[in-house]
Amino acid sequence: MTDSVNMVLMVATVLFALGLVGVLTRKNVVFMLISVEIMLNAAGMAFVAAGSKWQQPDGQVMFLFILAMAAAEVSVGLALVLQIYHQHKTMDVEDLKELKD
Amino acid sequence: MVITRYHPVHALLYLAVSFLSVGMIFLSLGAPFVAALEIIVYAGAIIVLFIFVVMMLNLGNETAQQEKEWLKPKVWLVPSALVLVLLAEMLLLLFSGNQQVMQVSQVDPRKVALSLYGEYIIAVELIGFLLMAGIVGAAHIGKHRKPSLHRFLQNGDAEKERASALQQETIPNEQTVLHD
Amino acid sequence: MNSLLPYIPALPLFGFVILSLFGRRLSKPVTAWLGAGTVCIAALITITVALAFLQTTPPGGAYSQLLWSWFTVGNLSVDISLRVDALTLVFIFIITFVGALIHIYSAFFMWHDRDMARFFASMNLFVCSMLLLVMADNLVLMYLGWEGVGLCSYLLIGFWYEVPSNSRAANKAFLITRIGDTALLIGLFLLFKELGTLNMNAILQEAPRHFTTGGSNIVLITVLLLVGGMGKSAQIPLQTWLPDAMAGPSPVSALIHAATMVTAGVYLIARMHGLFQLSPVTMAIVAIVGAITLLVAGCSALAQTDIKRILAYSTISQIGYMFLALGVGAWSAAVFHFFTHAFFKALLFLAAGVVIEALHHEHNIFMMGGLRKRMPEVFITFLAGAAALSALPLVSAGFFSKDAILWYSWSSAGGSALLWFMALVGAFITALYSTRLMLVVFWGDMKTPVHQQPDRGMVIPLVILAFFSITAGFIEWPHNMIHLSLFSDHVQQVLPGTVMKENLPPEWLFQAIAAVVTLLGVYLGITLYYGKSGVRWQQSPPLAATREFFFSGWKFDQLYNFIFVKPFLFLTRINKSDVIDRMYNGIAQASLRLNGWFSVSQNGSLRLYIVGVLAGILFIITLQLLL
Amino acid sequence: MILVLMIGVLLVGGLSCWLVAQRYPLMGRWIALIAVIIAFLLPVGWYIQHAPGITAVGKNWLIDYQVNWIPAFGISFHLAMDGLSFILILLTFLLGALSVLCSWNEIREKTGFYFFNLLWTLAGIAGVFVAMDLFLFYFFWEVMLVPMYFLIAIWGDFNRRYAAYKFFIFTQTGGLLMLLAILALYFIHGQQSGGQYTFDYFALLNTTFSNDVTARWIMLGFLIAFVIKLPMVPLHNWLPDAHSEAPTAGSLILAGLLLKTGAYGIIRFVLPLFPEASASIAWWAMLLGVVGIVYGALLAFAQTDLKRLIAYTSVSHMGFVLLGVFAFREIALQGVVMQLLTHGVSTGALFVLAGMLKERLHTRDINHMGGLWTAMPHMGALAMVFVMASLGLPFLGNFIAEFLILLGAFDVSPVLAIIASAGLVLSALYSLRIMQKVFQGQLQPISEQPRDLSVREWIIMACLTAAIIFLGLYPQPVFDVVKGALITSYQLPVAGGFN
Repeated sequence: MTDSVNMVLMVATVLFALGLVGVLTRKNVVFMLISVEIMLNAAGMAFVAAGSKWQQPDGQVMFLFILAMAAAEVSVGLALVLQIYHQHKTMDVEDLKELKD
Repeated sequence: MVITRYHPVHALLYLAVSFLSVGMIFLSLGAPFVAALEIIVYAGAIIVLFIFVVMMLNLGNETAQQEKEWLKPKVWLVPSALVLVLLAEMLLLLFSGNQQVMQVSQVDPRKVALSLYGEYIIAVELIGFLLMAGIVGAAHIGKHRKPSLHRFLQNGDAEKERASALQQETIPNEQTVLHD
Repeated sequence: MNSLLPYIPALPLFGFVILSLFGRRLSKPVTAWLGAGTVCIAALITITVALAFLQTTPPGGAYSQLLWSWFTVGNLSVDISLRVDALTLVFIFIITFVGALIHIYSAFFMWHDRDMARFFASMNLFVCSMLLLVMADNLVLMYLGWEGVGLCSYLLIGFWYEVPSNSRAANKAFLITRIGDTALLIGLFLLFKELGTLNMNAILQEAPRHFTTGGSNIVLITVLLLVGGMGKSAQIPLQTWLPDAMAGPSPVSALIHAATMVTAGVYLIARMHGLFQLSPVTMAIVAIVGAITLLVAGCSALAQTDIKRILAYSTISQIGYMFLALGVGAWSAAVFHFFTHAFFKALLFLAAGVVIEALHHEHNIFMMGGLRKRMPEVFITFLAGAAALSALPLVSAGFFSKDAILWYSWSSAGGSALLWFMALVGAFITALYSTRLMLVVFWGDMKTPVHQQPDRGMVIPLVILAFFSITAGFIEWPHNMIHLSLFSDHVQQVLPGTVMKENLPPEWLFQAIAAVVTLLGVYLGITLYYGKSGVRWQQSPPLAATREFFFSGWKFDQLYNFIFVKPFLFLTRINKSDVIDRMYNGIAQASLRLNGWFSVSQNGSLRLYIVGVLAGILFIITLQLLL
Repeated sequence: MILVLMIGVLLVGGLSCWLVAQRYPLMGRWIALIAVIIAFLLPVGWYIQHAPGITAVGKNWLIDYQVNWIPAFGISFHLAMDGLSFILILLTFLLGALSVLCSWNEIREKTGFYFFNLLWTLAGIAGVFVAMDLFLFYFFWEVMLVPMYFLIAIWGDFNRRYAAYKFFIFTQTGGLLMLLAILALYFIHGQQSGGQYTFDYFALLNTTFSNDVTARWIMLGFLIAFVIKLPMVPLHNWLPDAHSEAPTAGSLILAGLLLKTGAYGIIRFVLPLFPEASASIAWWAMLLGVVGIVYGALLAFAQTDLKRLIAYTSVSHMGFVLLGVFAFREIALQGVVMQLLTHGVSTGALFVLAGMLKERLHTRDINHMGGLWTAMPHMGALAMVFVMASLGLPFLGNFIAEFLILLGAFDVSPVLAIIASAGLVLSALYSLRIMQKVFQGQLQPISEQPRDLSVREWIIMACLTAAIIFLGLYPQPVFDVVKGALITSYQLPVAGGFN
């Protein structure tokens, strides 16, 4: 268990990067949400690792917060996905450029 | 694997696997409480939520087909390269620090709970609000409003409907003409 | 007596205020009584003051009355205060007396005009301004009158504003005099800077102590004052407004030419004689300007066909004589010529007004003719006026004053043979065009029928003026004849005497030459214009070209049009929409374009945003790594 | 206290106009009129009571009222009035009352909101004239700006949006520069006095600058804000658009009052706060003033839009103000104050006349007018009075103003004064053009004959005419009242050494 913190951090980094790739490359909103989940997970992992490194509970507290936030985010996000699908019959973000005037 | 699947259900299954392994890592870091939460909330609740949605929207092979079209190298190459650079930089940062060996020790739930309701009490309350708002918001947004569309789209739709109605009217006419 | 002074300008002012406020509600007789009456009463008061003045000269040589302090700022203190000394007395007498006659005449002349109230309001204001001009005891108050006169001339020249050319003429008059006024104003600034006061008496007392004779400052000041005077008195090169000013009704022309506006320049120079004496250069300029003007205007008068334009050019020419006299230092002669000129020029304009009215507003003298029999009163009075204008020896007032000027233009210290010769030629030309005018209008065949005879009320002022045109000269005889010098004695309480040269030829020689030249001019006029001969004479080509040149007033209008008006109009037209505005519009457009560029990035593509965020993170981390 | 009441009446009046007009649209104007008249009577009544004390020597500040506002930042609610403020306040309420009168029938929609904006603008202007705390000053500066923007943007003419934006952007730019300068001054003074941070005018007067460059930059911050308002060429471009597009009352307030705040600011703040710095740029400022005189006159002559023409004459007349202020002579400064008053009255009157013409003929193009004297002799005569005032005829106030300014400036720089005098000839050119094009000539064939003045319009014009003639014939009271207030503005720079 010598280098495990660093190893964990490395894994978290990789996981974050993968999530980012997912967000960037996928067009489907559902897949993007999934990727965001992965990124949040990676962040949480980094927190826990750091917390364990300094033997503080704060890391885990932060993870709890992230967890709660992720739950809220997913619920709202998915509700939005539902509505979008009902209204536009598509999941493609490129078709949803309503912000553009 | 999660991000490369075309089929949403497959992706979700891989996501579950990912969550489980993250949970294992937590356990190995000496955070059993968090590991448990990870598995319960993420692998349990959130995945289920996703699956519900996928089912409700009936995303199946059709979507997979669509995804396959979208996921061309042209599309993902540039972002992936960027992310790769980012990854490299982050790893560089990670390893540029001093590599001292740390003893991983257990942080038990009691400590977490004490800190949670001690110094972070305000944050907890805020998170409570957030969750509350999330629930209400999701319930509100998720309500199945039928035709309340954006006004721009409404017009477009109305026109489309009118047009299709016209078509439907004209076609029988033609047919009758042909019949005659 | 002092307490009577304010009433002289206040009465016409009162008339103006009442007429301009209630003019439309008043009936015509009331309007006429109010308009003419106020000026008549002012004239009576003036005569009272004048008699008192002549009996016992007031202490200090002047009546003065402080009305109120106008403003006191810093070291500048200006009062509204009136002062009447011997010089002013001559002017206010002419202004009110001739002004009153003109007003009486106008009451009948303008009877049928629907804007009679406006007419009388402007006339009263005119008289009031002119009175303020000459009665002011400081230059700022004088400037007030000075500008007021300009305003009234504008109002009256453009009285029949419906005709565009009339309002153009009014604008021209105002603008050209305004140029002179501005020069005058700058002169005042310079005076104030040098002397620290604008009170006339103080200036005249201070000036010799402060300035050295011929110093550059005093030359500059006097030249500026002179330009102011040239503007109002229509001297070259600012003379072009006066012939066009004939657009107003005839009484207005009479008022402008005889009693008021154009003599303002003469008054200014005579009043500021102390300054001019310190600057011989300016005196010479005054004399030369006067001499050139009298010749140029006289030649132009020869060629005109409009009866009023002939008279207008003759006015310019006569004022030229006054300037000449001022320039050679013959102060009292100049004022005396103003005195006589006022009578006969007012007479001529009023008579011309009658003629024009009688002939259905016909202005062209060649369309008149034969009026001698049909309008005898007008003929006789006009004859008296023309005689005075051409200075027929001994029988006319013009002779005495013009003769004095001719004599001084040679004999005074500032005079010279050239000036005398120019003045002599001018006298010849004057006689010539006066004769031409008389013969063409009153002799020959009648070309336009007379459609109405003048009112009694219009003839009476004519007769009075004719009487004075003949007799006004008798109060001042040349030295070598009866040696009666009532006028110059009076005026020389204020004005210095003329400095003479030594070893002069006898004075009678000059008088004889002047008389002969004048008679020659009359004779030539008779030979040329009596009967049909004049018409033939005018047809020859070289003369026709000259005539055309004279007719257009030596092309001054065209010249100014080319030098000033056209470039100015061009300049304003190209810059109508303000160049500087372009600059700001440029800024606005640049920001719009920038907005365009940036708004491309805001296209709602979520993934593009994320890439942006990513790029930002990358940038920051790279920076950190590198540093 | 009377100052607070005065501004308060306007603010409350404005609000109640808005509220009442929701229910009774015609009540708004009565409330507005009454509010302005009360505000007008307050200082007048005060003056009558205290008139003997004012001429007493050495008492420059007639009223002084101060309460703490935000003590933590050294901000106080400090109103004070001296002769200069008093005169300008009187002008403000006179023109304010007239502006209410001339929008009596012109404004037909949203009357409540209109009068609300009008009164708040007036309150802002009055506040600017009496605020002696720089923060408060800035506050009022903005208060007068925003309602004015609405006045132009909502009730303006065809091109109103453009004009309103332009007006707002220009003046706001200046305002922000001023804010920066105020803050800079605040901090410099605070450091000098050892932590006594304050926005109070009288305290800031004691600020000394160790560094000339700093002083000059701060001074420029103030100056630019003020000369944009004034306006000075080449920062004048908002003015023709704003003036010509605004409703009549808006033009009246813009020309008569808003421009005066710029001049007031220069006299009150720039000169006393930065005597050396402003003396060092005096020549350039005078030059720009002269350029403004000539340039404005040239442009005015070229215009065919009547209101635009009058607007450019404002540019020309305000050039005189700049020239006079930076001449640093008592005569010139007195002339400037006079010019502020008379320009407010005469140009305001011309705008009112233009508004009346537009109401009757539905055009502002002078090529479509002509011969109106026949139809409207009274209006023609009044127009003549004010056109003559605008070209500086003696009898009328403008002459005295311009005469004194030029006289003062001549002492400093004869060349500039002479060029400025040429502006008098140019002013005759454009002024007479108004008369010639609008009132003289043949009456255009119009279907209905335009009416002459109504009683309401007579009241407006009679007030203005009386004011301008009074100022022309007996200006001494103004000079006496203002005299004490100006001493600080022209005495310091002389010590500072102006060449």
